[in-house]
Amino acid sequence: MSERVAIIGIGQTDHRYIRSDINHEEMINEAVRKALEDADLTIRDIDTVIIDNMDLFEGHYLSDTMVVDGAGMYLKPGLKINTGGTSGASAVATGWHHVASAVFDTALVIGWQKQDASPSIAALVTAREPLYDRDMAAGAVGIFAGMGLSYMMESGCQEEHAALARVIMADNARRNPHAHLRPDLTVDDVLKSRVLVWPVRLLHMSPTSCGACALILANEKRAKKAAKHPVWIKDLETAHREQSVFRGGCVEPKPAISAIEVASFRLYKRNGITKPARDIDVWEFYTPSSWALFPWMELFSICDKGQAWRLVEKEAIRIEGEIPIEPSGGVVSTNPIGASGVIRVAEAALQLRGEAGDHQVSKKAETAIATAWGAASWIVMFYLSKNL
Amino acid sequence: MPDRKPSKYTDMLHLITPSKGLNVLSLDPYVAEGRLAMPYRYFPGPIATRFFLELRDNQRIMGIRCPTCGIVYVPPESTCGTCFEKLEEWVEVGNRGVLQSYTVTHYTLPVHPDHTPIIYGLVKLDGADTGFLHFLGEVENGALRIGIKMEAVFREERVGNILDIKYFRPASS
Amino acid sequence: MTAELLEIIIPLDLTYRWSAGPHLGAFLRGLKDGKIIANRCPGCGRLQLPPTPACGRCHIGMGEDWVELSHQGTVISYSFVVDPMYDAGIGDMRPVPYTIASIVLDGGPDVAFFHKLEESTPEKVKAGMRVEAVFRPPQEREGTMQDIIHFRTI
Amino acid sequence: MARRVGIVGVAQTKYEKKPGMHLQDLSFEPVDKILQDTGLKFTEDGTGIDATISCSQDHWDGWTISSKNVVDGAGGHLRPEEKVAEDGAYALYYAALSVLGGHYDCILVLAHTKESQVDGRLIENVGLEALYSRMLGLDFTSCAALQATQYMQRYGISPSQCAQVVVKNRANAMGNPYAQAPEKLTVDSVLSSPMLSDPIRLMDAKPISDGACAVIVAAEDKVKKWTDRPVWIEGLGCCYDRHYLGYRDLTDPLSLTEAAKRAYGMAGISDPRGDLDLVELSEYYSYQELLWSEGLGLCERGDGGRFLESGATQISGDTPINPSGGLLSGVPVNVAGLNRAVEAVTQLRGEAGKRQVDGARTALVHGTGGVCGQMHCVISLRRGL
Repeated sequence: MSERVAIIGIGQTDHRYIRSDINHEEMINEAVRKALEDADLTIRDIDTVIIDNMDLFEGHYLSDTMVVDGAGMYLKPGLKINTGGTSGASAVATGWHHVASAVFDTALVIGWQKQDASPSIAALVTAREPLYDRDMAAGAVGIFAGMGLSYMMESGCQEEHAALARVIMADNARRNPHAHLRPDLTVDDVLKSRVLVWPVRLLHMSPTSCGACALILANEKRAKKAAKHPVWIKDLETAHREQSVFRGGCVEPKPAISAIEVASFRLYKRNGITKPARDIDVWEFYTPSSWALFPWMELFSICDKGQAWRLVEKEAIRIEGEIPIEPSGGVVSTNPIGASGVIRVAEAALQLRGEAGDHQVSKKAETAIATAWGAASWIVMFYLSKNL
Repeated sequence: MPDRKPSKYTDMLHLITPSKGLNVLSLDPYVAEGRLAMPYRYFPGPIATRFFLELRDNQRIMGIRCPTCGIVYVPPESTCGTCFEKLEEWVEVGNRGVLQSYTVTHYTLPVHPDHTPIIYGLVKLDGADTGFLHFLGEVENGALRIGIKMEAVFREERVGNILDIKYFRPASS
Repeated sequence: MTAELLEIIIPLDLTYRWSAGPHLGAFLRGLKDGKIIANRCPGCGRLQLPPTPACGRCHIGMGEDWVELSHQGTVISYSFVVDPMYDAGIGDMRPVPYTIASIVLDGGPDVAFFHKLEESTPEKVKAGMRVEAVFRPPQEREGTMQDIIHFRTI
Repeated sequence: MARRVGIVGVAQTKYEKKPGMHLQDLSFEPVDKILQDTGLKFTEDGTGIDATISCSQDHWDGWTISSKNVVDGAGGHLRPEEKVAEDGAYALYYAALSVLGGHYDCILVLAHTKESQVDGRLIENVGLEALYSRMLGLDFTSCAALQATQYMQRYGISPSQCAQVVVKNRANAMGNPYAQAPEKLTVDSVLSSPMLSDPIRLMDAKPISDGACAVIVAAEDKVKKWTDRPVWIEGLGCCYDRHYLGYRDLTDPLSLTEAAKRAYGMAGISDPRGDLDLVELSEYYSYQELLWSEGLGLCERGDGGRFLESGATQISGDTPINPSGGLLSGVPVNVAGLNRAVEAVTQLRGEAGKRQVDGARTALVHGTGGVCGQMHCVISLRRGL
């Protein structure tokens, strides 16, 4: 059995549209210092550093090498991970393996993106085949339009329910000082927001943000001496998807089983999670659009097919609800892409520590699922627990 | 100085020449020429901003000292890599220093400035503990040797970036 | 002195010689001849469009079992590209608006083709509509996706 | 370590310019070969490969999420795949740690790069920090030239000693069917090649190359089940130095020494030159083979030139370096570090043909990344009994 791994330090910046006051190394340093403070450790207590970001948004080749001083990596082992939208979560997984291997007692995981450096859509579109669809494709809106369209047709969900989901995310974000977009929204505001591709409106899509998030992982021995209550990463699962069917519109005509179902089935089975809505207290999904929330609630087996919008209508997913989802406000409120995967794990861990402050869920939170989504439906997920 | 608003990427597009798109070079094997051209804008942050403003306005080269290990970094950085200390103690260093290394580059790249020859050097300025990477200029053949004295030459029009220094030349004794 | 806002602006401009390889190359040469070609996996029999070297499910080489698909198909998803956007491939703003769609071509049920639609008034674009590829005249074709102008409603 | 991790199989492409291959063709070739060689499949029940770790770079591929060119052929469909955005040795380093961590028992590691499709010098320019270095137009060669100037002048290393590295490695490559540029050279022919950036000449630098390679690592019990010539990963170490050239002593490969110390500590190597039967290191420029030899503790600081001239590093010497022909014979960036491992395993399995180091039982694999060798990864291997 591998070493058990816990989160003992959490630090993130206030994620904003633009950070003209600092450079990216200073932004990373801000998150790292906060994580060290949180864990009451110094950089010398860190054995290895795992860092991730998506290169072409800031245009730095080997961007990890440029932030060694600010990230505290000098003369330390470490490496950089980049798996697209799931990069942050893949970096946490990499940190987990490093500590689980018993070669390292502690690992610092840093996710960051500074999207004030370039036009983000133009960088995102370079994820497409240059000889096929790169010069026509335009970002991910089409995926979520397809998702929303088919979900409404199959489940009877109406536009108002997705608007309500967005309002709930805004309400949560306003209670999270780190969140980027924190508007005071009503369902009507969302329904009046400009249509990008029906049923997806501007407010349904995530912002481009600048932000960094750092986690400190430790093995059982170190975690038990930690300043704060350790949050255990009990299990993790990754499932990517073949790319060939996701040319262009990222829509698969005969959708085979989704990566979410495959990854969650495996993880649930290994951990005896038979009724996710009961066994998991809080969820931090990575939903770049509020339209993705419904299909994913069902694919993660929180509820049966066609029931997700009803749970949202009953507002069960609120911070005070019985199935709180994305109490941090989620990716639709905050999306520094390289950091978003780490932020999901960080926010879930804050909930299990009971330290989420104003956006702490009301129910007793002992277990959590944090996920990341990227490329075309790649998924990385973690099962976190307050108890060993 | 009024605090200028950050530019939008559309303000930078004049720096990139537009092109048609894919250009098929051969059909079998199929090869087509394509492009990846992005306008990137970086905010220097407080430390580098102060350094650049001193170059621009006072033709002065500033370093920053780490309170723990005492190292004076030129150019300055925000965090001492060795001690992970936040750096705040500014030190003025001279415009002259000792040549630590040099090389003449014999090929040109679109990212090179338009002057030739392209000579790079590392100069440890008097009062600094680190090497300063820049161009060397006004160099006769064979004049460069590690250890000789160099001095900074500033551009007339300075805009607040590393190129406000034109190059380092062998110091007139 | 109030800290003046400085910016370091350094555009990146890389030119790539993209090789299509035998499979994508056959597809692009096919477009020049007015054909839309997929390849069939010897393992699971699925079609891949555009053709790829390897099958994601069988983890084997796809080979060159070419299948020519119809120029007609059914739209399953679409997007209206309206907002101005910069295009790193041309170093300029991309001409907008235009409409893009995922289209299941008759005879190619496994994967959606991707191209522009001629129709762009939202009311007239919906999932399930039938469309047909409009190719450029042969002498104007170069062997790129732009050999197809767009798909028109039929 | 409670658990041991070993290598089940390796595969590589020929290294050359490949205008006829798409990135997907390139990355799938070694995967197809290694699956056939080992007979292993991508499985979920622990009877085959559990996960994939790829290595490539968005800038070199010209793709955001460059592993999208890898996923399909390499078992990424509904399965775990992650991309290490570093030199290929780091992908092997991370895969070995993952197996030791116990979450996976068997991982496919692969790396691909097509250097011939883009002017890599412009990528290297954005591999330098943007505030103080990038606008000077430097690339990795002009920076390496600053390192070479300082190193060679401080320790009296001559250009001909560097040229002898090229002569040695390009000759070794004549025994390596995968090498791009095997050739019988003379010191004079190297010294007369055009100057790129003093003192680095064209032939002192790695040629532009395309290629890919793959390695399968697994936990001890499965290695023993799946191969009768196991190679064990015994030492792992890597390390970052600082980035800005002026903040470092470019003549002291400090981060290489630290990385090697960690790997040697894990593997119980106290006398590298005595304990290691061969070294496959990443020399992007000829002077770097001398500097890295010092960093790896194979000779004293400053003795790299004399160590080379002593003949010890020839295939017939007591510490052969780069019997494969090394990077100077043409291996693309990123693939470089993993190719070192592929060659080392080929040696330890006695399958290196004309370039075989007789009776090799232990080997060192070295990868490096960043400007002037800012970060290094060292892995020590031992042939199973």
